[in-house]
Amino acid sequence: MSIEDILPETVPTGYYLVFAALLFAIGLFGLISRRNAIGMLLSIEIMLNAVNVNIAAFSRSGVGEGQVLGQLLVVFMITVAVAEAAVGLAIIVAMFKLRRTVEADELKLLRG
Amino acid sequence: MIYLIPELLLVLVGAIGLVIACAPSRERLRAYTVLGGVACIGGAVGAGYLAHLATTAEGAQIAESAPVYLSTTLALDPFSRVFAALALLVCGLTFIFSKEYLERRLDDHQPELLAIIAFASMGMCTLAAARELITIWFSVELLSVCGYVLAAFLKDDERSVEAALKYFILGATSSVFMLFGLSYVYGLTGRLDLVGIMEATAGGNIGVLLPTAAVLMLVGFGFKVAMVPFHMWCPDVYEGAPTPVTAFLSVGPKLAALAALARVFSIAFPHDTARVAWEGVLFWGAILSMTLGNAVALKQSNIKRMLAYSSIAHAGYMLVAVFVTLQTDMALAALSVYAFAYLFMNLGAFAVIIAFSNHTRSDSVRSYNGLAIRSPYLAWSWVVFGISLVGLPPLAGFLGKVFIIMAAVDTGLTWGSPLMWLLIVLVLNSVVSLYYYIGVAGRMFFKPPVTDEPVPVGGGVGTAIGICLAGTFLMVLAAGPIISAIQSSALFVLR
Amino acid sequence: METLVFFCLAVPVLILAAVVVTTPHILRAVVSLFLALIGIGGLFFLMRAPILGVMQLMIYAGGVVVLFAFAVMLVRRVTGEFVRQKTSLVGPALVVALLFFAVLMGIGSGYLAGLEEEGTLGGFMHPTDLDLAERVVITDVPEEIDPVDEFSPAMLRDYLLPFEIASVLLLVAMVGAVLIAHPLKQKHPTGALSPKEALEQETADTGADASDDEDAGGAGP
Amino acid sequence: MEFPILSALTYLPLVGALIIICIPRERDEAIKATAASTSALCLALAILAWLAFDNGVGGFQLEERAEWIPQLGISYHMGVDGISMPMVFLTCLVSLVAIAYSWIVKERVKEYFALFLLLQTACVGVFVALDFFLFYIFWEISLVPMYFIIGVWGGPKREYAAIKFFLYTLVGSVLMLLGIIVLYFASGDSPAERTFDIVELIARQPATSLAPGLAMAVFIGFFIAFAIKVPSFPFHTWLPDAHVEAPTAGSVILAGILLKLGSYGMVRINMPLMPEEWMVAAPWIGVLALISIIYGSLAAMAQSDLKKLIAYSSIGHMGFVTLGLAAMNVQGISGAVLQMFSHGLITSCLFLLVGVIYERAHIREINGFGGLGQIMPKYFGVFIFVAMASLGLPALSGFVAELYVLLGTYASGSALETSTEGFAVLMSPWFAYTAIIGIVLTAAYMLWTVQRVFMGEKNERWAGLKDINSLELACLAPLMALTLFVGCYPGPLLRPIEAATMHILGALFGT
Repeated sequence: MSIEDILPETVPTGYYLVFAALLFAIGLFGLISRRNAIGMLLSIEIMLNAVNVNIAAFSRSGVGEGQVLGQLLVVFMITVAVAEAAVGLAIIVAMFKLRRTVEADELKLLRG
Repeated sequence: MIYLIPELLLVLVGAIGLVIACAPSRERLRAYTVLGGVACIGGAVGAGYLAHLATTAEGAQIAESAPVYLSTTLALDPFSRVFAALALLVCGLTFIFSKEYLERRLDDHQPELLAIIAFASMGMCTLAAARELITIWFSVELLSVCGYVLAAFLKDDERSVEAALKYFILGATSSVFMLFGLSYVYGLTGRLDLVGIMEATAGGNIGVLLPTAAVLMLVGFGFKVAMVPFHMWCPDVYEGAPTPVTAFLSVGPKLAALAALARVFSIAFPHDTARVAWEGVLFWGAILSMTLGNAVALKQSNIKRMLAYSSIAHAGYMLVAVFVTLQTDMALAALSVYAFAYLFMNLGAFAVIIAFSNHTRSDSVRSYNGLAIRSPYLAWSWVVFGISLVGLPPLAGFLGKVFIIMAAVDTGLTWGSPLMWLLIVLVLNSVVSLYYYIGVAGRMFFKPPVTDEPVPVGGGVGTAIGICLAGTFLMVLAAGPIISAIQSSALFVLR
Repeated sequence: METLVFFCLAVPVLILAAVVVTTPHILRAVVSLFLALIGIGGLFFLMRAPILGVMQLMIYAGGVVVLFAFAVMLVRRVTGEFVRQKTSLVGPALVVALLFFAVLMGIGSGYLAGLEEEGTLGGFMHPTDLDLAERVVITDVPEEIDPVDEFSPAMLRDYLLPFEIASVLLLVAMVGAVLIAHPLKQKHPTGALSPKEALEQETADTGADASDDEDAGGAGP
Repeated sequence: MEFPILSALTYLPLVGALIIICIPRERDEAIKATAASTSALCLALAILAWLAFDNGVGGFQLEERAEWIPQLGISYHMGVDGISMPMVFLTCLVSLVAIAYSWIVKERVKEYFALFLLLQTACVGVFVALDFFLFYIFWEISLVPMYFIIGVWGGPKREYAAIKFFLYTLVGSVLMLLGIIVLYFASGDSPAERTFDIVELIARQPATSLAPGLAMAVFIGFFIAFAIKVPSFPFHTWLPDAHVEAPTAGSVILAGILLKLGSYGMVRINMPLMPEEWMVAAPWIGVLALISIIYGSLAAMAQSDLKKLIAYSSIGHMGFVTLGLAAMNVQGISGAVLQMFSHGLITSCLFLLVGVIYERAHIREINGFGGLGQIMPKYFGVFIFVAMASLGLPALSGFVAELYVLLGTYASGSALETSTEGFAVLMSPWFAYTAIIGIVLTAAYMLWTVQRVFMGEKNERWAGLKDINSLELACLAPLMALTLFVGCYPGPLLRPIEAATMHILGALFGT
């Protein structure tokens, strides 16, 4: 009995969904545990990718319009992720210049 | 196509700003500020006319028969045009009251700031009009990215950059959650347009995954609206960002997100389980926002922070209107009326702060002591806006609050229903809010001033205060025509 | 066979992702992210979505990661040291992440089970043009989308508006990023305080605030 | 089209305030003259309005009606009946007196007079508004100027007193707002049928269609709003603070007019709109009124500050108003309205008198004085007169009013009324007997006060005090004259009041 007999021929959508959920959870873990703004941003990127995989997996099982929509959504998402990352990194760099740190713990000028 | 004029106007204004930014000069900046502001306010009147036009039969025809590249993504209905008018007003007023601030407190890149505000206002228009999830999410993202950039605009002020960083991290997080929810909504229904989602879930048993996804999407909106518990960014960002930006952020994105919230959830998730889930979140969100916002605002010593918390409370009031969207026709009218009232009174209050800090460079509540002697215009304006924000007659805030209460009562209020408690929380919170708004007014009038030096009010910001004062008064005194316009447009929402 | 490939891609991606969120070396995290993104691109190809795969590799792996690398380099140049990152709240973070996953799986499992049994694919159970009774059964191996016939019209006709919004968004992001990260011009108009001075003045002001706030009794009278 | 005399009466002070805003800050005299002449003109208009008013007719007269927000059934509707007409007159009179007395104000004159005129607009507006929306607007506007008057020109604890006054009354008003909106929705099935018009609402009796619990809740909301303003025990705690801290003219307006807004609200809104709930609650309202009477008198007795004493005496006197209203018969309600009028006159006098002495001595401690009767004989005479009016000496207005209230209460507690007019027995005769204790207590503390301040050892410290001057006397004279007139010959005042009362009760009980 080879390994190919145990595994399904094509990948069930559920596998992708579980994978995406795991990826999202890993990103969530990083987002909470990281103190460094760049680290947080990296975690957010991972979560975004989890969402992308999710949508692509759903889109794979659709027909016609639904399938196109999903892929369209992923393409748009990638675009936006770039824009967001660029602005975010710019802010982080500006922060570095002023404070020489990006540790979230040290952001405490603004307290009520 | 004519219904798209507000968006096009805003993009045009923004683009001109970027062009001017290539060769900035004091004169150009001044001209741009004034002309841009006037154009936007004029555009707001035009958008109001479009809203009116769209309620007529042939106007509806035009909206319905929009070309496919508009009709799949935007609902150019009267409701959305009312919010387009709002967006233009916010943008125009922000232009006008930024004039002195830009000249005095920003070293360069002034036109860019205004241009980005115009682009963000465009995002407000599309967000309020969007009828499918891609556009909604894009508009949210446009607003967010503009917000991050705007918050960081004083880039050598640590507080500004810190505010932007906090805003960015929390904003990106919330948008990821929203997207995660969105991905499941897409997966479960195969659709991205709101009506399609509703139709796909109309079959009854929709399980628990869809409500969960809806609630996850709500996180993203809740963040934009600054609904408790997604409000953490709000006070910090409001305090750190340049004050005109704070004013813009406290009104623009919030109102557009509320409009989208009402549209998305009432159209896409009107069915049992999903509806119970999002209504439940909104119910507690509204109660917590009102209560926490007002309670924490009581003990702020920075006036921008105080207004930040008060804006959280106001979001709570408006969430009450959103909460009853599915139960009464009046809800959207109430939301629109309150949105207008909130725009005038909150921007007015911020304009007072801007005028004051332009001169004194201080935002601490204490520095407002004795302002009535130093500048009666500012002090009395604050009294008017404060009273309106509390919701006392005969000012705009009162009308807004009455509408929200009326919408809630219209659902067939019964003794002991959740809605009744919501209303009681709402009115008691109004009383609490009196304490800090009027408390500041009390400082202005009852305390001796630090110095007797008068506070000059610049032309731009003075005009903006005047416009806001006029709006705050006229909304009640000339309520008949205004309400008839808003109400009829709110009744007509393109699905 | 396909499933095997899936695992060969998915498992390393997850491991790399775990490295991204745990390693103290920020550059290592960026490199791991780069590799993970490539892996996810591979998954897109596996899903027969080559458009996405290409996009992922070009924009995401190519663009975003380069941005990150730039940022890290800039930061290194500024701080003059190798950037390490602190972690805290590891326990709570782990609990939250696991809880999130467990709840999602708990909620989703029923859905997934139904999906495997019937061979129907959840989301597309109720296409609007079909009756509920005639649920369509779709294979797991759909046709590839033709970029010219299907994808482009969708993007440039039906969804033209989001496309335009995206262009505005990118414009704002570009302008904004340049503005924020651009070095400061040290120029102050006559009569105005520099922001730094203003900050100091305001800090002094709030300091004074705290000292004699008792007679004022907070924000109210 | 007839001359809109009520609108003119309402907005004339506002116009005056706007004119004052335009006058330069330094020109004190011009500002004062403008304010005084505006207010005098208002009084003249009020007298004209009363002349145009038919005293024998019960319903609303001089009505003005215009569309305002037709989509919500909101109209601009004004009118007066026999209850509001005396109140409008009282408002104009007391405002004029307050403004005339304020001639001595030197600090921030411009804002002071503008605020007083705004306050006058708000108070007149409340009395003439016949649309809930309009009513509520004027009701709330009245808070704002008072807040600033207390806060800017008040005593040492003025900020605390001002915000307390504002918060207390606002709690009531927001509850009232909820009630108004519930009644609005109960007034019709479709948006087109619904209305905010008070007259229309009274005719429709929307409360009857509400669920019993909700109707009672609405009633309680309204009642609390009005009881805070009256103020009735246990909602009275803002009043002593506000009075003590307010400047003299502010106290005069507060006691003379603002308190009447509360009792006016009860008789105009609570009773006719929700008569069934009122009848259920009447005994309890009566009990609260009695507690107010006794408690107010006892607390007044315990005060050492003259102004605080008068503030507490107001609580007691206003208790009679609530008691009369609770009786829900012609004598009771007429007596209550009469008491409102008379209390407005008498308390204004008392606060003016306190102001006069405080202006000279800069203290208000009762025990700090003594033997003033010899130093200030004219002042002594005036004070005696007013104190007698306050304790209910026959031939002065307070006596007539309290007598009517007691008769009404007694009638409402015995079977006398039941047979003739079909009213239910609401209270027991014991309510009337208990209220008499209050009168006795009032007499006790008033006389005691007079004794401590004016009799006894001459305190040399005050030997140099000047007697009351002609401006102050001129302020007091009309109020005192009216007190005497109403006390001797209440007919002209009672006639419209009784007509209006009969009209209200007749509409409710179909007689």
